[in-house]
Amino acid sequence: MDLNTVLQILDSAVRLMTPLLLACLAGLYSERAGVFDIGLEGKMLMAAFSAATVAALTGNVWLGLCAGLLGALMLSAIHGIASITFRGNQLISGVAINFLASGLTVLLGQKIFGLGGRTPNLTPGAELEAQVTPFRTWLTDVAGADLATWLTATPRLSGITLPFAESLRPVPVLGPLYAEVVSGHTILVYVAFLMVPLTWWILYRTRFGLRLRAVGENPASVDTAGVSVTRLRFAAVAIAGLLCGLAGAYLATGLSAGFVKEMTAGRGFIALAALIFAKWRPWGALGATFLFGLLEAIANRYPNLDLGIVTVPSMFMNALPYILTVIILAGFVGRAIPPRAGGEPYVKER
Amino acid sequence: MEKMPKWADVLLTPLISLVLAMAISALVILAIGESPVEALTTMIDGALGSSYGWGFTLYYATNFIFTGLAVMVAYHASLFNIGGEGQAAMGGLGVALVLLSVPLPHWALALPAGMAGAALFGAAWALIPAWLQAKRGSHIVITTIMFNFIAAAALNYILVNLMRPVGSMDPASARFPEATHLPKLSDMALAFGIEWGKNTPVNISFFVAIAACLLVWLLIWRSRLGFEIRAFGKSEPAALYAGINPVRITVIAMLISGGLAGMMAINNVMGEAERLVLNAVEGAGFIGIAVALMGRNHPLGVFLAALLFGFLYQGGGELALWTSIPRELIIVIQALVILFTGALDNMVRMPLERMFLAIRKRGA
Amino acid sequence: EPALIFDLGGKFDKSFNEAAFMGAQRWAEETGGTYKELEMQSEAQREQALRRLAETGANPIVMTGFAFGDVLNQVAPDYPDTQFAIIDMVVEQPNVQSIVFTEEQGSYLAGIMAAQASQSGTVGFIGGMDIPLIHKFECGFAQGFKAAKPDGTVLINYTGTTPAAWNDPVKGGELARAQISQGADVIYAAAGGTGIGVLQTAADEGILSIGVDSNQNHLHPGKVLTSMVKRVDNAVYDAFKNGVEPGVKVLDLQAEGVDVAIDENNQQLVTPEMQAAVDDARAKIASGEIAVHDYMTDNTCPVQ
Amino acid sequence: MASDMQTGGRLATAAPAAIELRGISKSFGPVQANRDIHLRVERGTIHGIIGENGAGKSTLMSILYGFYKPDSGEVLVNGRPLTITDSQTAIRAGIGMVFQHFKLVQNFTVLENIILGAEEGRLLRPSLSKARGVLKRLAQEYELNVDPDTRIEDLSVGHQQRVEILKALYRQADILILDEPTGVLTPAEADHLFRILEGLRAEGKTIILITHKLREIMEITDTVSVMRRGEMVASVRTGETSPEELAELMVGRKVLLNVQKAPARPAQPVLEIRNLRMVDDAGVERLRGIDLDIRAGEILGIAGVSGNGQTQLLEILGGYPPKGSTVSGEVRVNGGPLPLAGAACNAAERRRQGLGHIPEDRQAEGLIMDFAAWENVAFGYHDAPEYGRGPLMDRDAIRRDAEGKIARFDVRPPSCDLAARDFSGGNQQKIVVAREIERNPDLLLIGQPTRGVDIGAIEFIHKRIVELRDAGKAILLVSVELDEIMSLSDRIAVMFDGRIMGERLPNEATTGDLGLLMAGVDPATAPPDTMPPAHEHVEDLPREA
Ligand SMILES: Nc1ncnc2c1ncn2[C@@H]1O[C@H](COP(=O)(O)OP(=O)(O)OP(=O)(O)O)[C@@H](O)[C@H]1O
Ligand SMILES: Nc1ncnc2c1ncn2[C@@H]1O[C@H](COP(=O)(O)OP(=O)(O)OP(=O)(O)O)[C@@H](O)[C@H]1O
Ligand SMILES: [Mg+2]
Ligand SMILES: [Mg+2]
Repeated sequence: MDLNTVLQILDSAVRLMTPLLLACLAGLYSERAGVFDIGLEGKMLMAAFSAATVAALTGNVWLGLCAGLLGALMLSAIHGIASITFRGNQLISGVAINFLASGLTVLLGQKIFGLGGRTPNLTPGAELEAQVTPFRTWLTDVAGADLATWLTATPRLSGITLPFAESLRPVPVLGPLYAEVVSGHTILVYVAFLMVPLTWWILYRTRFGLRLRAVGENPASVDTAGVSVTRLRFAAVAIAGLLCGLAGAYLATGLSAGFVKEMTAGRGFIALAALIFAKWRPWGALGATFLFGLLEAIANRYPNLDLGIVTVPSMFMNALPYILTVIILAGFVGRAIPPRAGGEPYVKER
Repeated sequence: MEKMPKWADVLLTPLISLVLAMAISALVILAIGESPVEALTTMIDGALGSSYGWGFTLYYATNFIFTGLAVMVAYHASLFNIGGEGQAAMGGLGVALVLLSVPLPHWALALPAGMAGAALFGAAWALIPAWLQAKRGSHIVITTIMFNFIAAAALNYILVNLMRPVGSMDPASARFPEATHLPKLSDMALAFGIEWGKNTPVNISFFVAIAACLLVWLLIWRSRLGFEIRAFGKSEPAALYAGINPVRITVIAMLISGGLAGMMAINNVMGEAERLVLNAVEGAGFIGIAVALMGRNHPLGVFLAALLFGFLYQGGGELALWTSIPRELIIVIQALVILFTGALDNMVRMPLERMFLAIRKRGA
Repeated sequence: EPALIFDLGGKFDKSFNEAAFMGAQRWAEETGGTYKELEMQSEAQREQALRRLAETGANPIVMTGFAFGDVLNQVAPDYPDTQFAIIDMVVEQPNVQSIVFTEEQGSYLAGIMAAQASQSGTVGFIGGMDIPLIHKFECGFAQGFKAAKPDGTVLINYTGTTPAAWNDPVKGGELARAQISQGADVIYAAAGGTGIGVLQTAADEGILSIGVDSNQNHLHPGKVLTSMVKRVDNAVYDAFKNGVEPGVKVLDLQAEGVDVAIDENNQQLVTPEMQAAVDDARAKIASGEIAVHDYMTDNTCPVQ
Repeated sequence: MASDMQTGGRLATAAPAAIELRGISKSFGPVQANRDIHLRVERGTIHGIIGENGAGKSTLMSILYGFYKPDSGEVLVNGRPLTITDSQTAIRAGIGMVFQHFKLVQNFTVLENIILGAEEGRLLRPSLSKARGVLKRLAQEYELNVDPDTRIEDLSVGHQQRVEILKALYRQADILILDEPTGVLTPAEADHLFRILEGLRAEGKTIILITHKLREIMEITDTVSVMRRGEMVASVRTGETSPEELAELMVGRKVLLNVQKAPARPAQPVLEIRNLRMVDDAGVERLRGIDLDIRAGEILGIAGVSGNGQTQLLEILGGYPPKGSTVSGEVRVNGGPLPLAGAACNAAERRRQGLGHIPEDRQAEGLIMDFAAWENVAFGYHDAPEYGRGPLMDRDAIRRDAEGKIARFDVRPPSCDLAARDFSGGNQQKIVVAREIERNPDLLLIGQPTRGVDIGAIEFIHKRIVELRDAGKAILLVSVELDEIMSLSDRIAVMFDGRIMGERLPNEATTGDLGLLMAGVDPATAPPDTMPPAHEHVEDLPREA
């Protein structure tokens, strides 16, 4: 395996881990506040759909991103109302959200675009043009042709080449590493990675973080300190929604160009697994999702591993990340202790 | 000293929740430009309006009873088994292996043999996560999720490369021998001279599922083992104090859980398809989670919730089949039913409780 | 009134169900007739759907997908007056027409085009769910490619082992990138919705892709080398229009059941030499001079 | 009589009271926890509140602290009416509360717990450093030493309570409510606490103290109120009443405050422990060679500050040594060896060998809180043949048995179907005691039998323990209540740092003597001037495991 291959695998791992990382951090906020969230998958899916839809209708990915955040927030609100306000079962609520997203996205997508739940391709072309035109015409009337064209010309996120990426390339190992692996991703990848130290800082260095962690461990301690448990938990659930929104928007407008039904393909559950793996810690989340991304990238790269005597069939290479996860968990990661008040609605008077 | 009468909690709350869910569903149907009345009548008619509809409703319900019970048993030991999907798939493999390798002359022999194969394979697939949780502290939620993926890959490999008859396009096993086909309920009804549910897949497994409900109820609420499972599920330190072995209970509970999930295969694989196809479980393992939670982890509740989901499945299928309403609408309706009856039930219960309390106060 | 039943993927699967739907639509538009169409939710509904349609008097009843084979075998004898047509599977019943396509032949032509278009000598194949039917595409493609470039390499990936593998454009894109990094400059995607991601990534990365089932050339004009079209639409249209005659109907290259699509979107990509090579192969396949091996017959592929 | 006291004893002064409650009522669903409560607490006094389990004391104080909302009634603080909507308003009004069940975040440090909810700004650092300073000052001022950077889960209960008090003081509480603070403290710790409270009173702060221990009421309070079944039955000056009178007010009948027992008649040895050692999963030796004998018909009391190995001793004897520990030595019961490891070492096996066990923590170990009372009566004995044959349990048999036990032990309410969590602490304990004692074990292990239990129930439980002894059974009693040890035991062993420091007979032991042993000093060998006062030594003791 030469350096180039390694770099390409790493590069792929970075892309694959980004939605997992964002979703994992989303789960982290929510669960650290004591609200279990198995609805990550659904929120991501809803975000992917709304982001792609609005991007397709406006030709503007930033509006799409906002819509993605909103879409996920809406489901977060449902989760919050069910599990915080009405002290419902958080697991059921999560399951319901997954179903809801799975059905609504296709239903709405079919209603809006008639493409069987798919959104138009977010690349310049006749399909997209047809959708954007009404908005552009309207914008032209409102804001003039130039602005309208400019505003409707970025239907999807593009990669960002970081400064000096090319000029540093000749530096051995680090240069290509920087240029290949670090540079060239869409903004949301960098946002995701920045979220890790930011989350750490929020959790361990701010008042909000202290209260958030406390409410997930012992909500009564927060309540008796005169801080509203409900508000804290809602805040956490909302943050989870926003992060899922980013994750979904990244899937639909960053990694691919448009929405396809069920496109999250179980990533929400993998993120959940990563969260437990990470023992509900931000840096752990980075490590765990990187591991998942890396394993998948490796399996992608070596679909049929030839071991000389036998060739490992592709089905097993596909399952390899999951098998390895089980082995690693069993061998190296001790018992993961979830936040103590997790999953339990806070009931003070019965 | 309850806040409201038990009947209100058990009947009124879910009913009102269900009505709310249906009301919202109606709004969704309106929003996509279809007629809610037509949709509802199609669903009810299609699922409950004829013995034919019932035949399907009960068939799906049978699947959900098994997976629901599976989730439920594990839940009582405070183990969240998300692996019903994989365990049920493996159960299918067990059934197929038994029926294709042992020549069984009659269904009455094939049924117990198939059940054993299904339960054995399902349980085996749950054993590793259970053991890892008990001994190594691996979180059961992760391992069972992973085992779902691994089961899918393994089955894919086995069906495509080992069990598929040569020349067949279909990644599926050969058909099971004629003698092992389970009697359908329609045949059984016919034996009594009743024309019921012709050509519906519901079969004798439905009764096995009901028996499983009873047995699980006996197990959890009447047996010493069930007592231990529940006690362990509520408090591990207390279990130790009482001499209950955590490893033993974890493993046993998961074996039972996996076995129940695996038993679903006698319905869908042995009773309906009569061969093992790819992705035979079709998400029933996940629906089992909703069924168990909505059924409040009680076999009777599981049974009722499974019926409800059977109804939604069949009614929804009819919608998709016979109207222009997209089949995804059913998923939305399912979601709303789960949400309102399962997670938002307090929204209904709290005002009801207040109402009953006020009535009692006035009465007192 | 004819009827059409889609397989579980649903009628908008970006694959053969969608193609079947298009065929039915075309028939409806042209004739002004109406037809029944059914989307199923679960395995158990296959039989239900068939019987109910047969009982309502629909005729002919067309269904897509090999998974119906087993059920149809059971149901067809019960409705001797109803004509059935099944796509992608052979069912031997007196009232059933089995329509099969020689995907290996179409894929063979796609392989030839890929070989012509490839500068690097490495091309890729990305399949959806890892099932024999898709290996049929893969094997035909590899044969065509190797026939033109015996020393070339075909990279092969499958997306997964669950139905989710048909709807994962993100993974499709990532697989394409992995293949590109190994030198592939033409990638053939036979993966339903996942393929959309493959085509997208190929377009983004400036290489060529090959679509499948329906003509996907328009998705990225000038960037999709061709599409291996499988004229399920024609088959459905034909069945609706002319009825069904029992027996096996092989829609091969000659019958225009499969082909590589060339239209205004990829015209400029198809060089005269490429066209010539394709035409040549087409002729040789027709004459039997080239026998493209069908993976399904023995589960092996002569080239690797 | 009660109403006499209420009118006659009502305390009235001209100056505004620190706290005045008027007509407070509160119900939880159908349960009326407080009914029309009036209460006046003068500034700069310590006011005691007593009452049986479930009388409504905690509820009343929680209302004052804004944790619960009252259904009706009025709260006046320093003469001004105050609408307390949440704890924040109460805190701002200068009220601090130490809950019966601490409201601490277990995996936070002391400092983090202190500032939680009282942070200075959005960032933690300034708050933390300020709190560190304040803590240091408070520590000096009130002798409230705790390491600010230790996690709560690593602190002993006594230290956890200090953190709670520090939390209130940090918020500059003027009025401090303590809900059963001494239930979890050793005598030395309790004495220490009372000195702190006296110091606070001297500063003009007002203190409300809920307790079940009349001795404490008599010792430290200025005034005292008695609650019964949600109502305030009396408020009197402490100086003008007596423990007997208070006890009667509280329970509504005469209570025997001292255990009456005949001299023990020890027979053959039942429990023999030789050189019992235990090393925990962290490699620390928790038991360092224990030798003990208990004979049939005697109670051996083990005194000691919690965290000196008593818990581990009970768990090993009970058949469930702490996870990851290694145990060595020899234990015999009725002459037969008791397995200390392996599959045979489990609690179920122990019960078959004639051991009974009343665990230290009834809520975490002794009961399944969500199980009905009748199920809890079978808990641990669910394998017993009289509870059914084969794999199934005979519910009727269990219920009949449970109803009998509940009746004989006066568990209130006498309902089999109520979940354990719905009983008050004292009644929960009665269920456990009934279950274990009525099995007539040859050897009964008892940990903290009366922690948090009201005096009526204590009297009852003590009586039953003595009866068991008189029936010729051996009893191992572990308690941090020195009073309890002294009055129940026939012999007293003191445990310190995993060792038995010494044995005394109750009639010849003094509190001071035992206190020294508990602090790890043998008075027989130590020169008098090196004897440290017990409470100071407490801080260096090994923490609760
Ligand atoms: N949060 C609550 N929800 C419902 N009922 C409660 C709640 N808290 C207390 N109760 C009820 O109110 C009554 C009074 O309880 P409270 O805790 O005030 O008693 P207490 O005097 O503090 O008892 P103890 O001495 O055991 O601490 C109890 O009988 C209990 O049933
Ligand atoms: N959150 C609650 N919900 C319902 N009942 C409660 C709640 N908190 C307390 N109770 C009830 O209040 C009564 C008194 O309980 P409390 O919380 O005062 O402690 P306790 O159980 O008496 O503990 P201890 O034995 O330590 O005093 C019990 O009957 C208990 O069931
Ligand atoms: Mg209390
Ligand atoms: Mg109490």
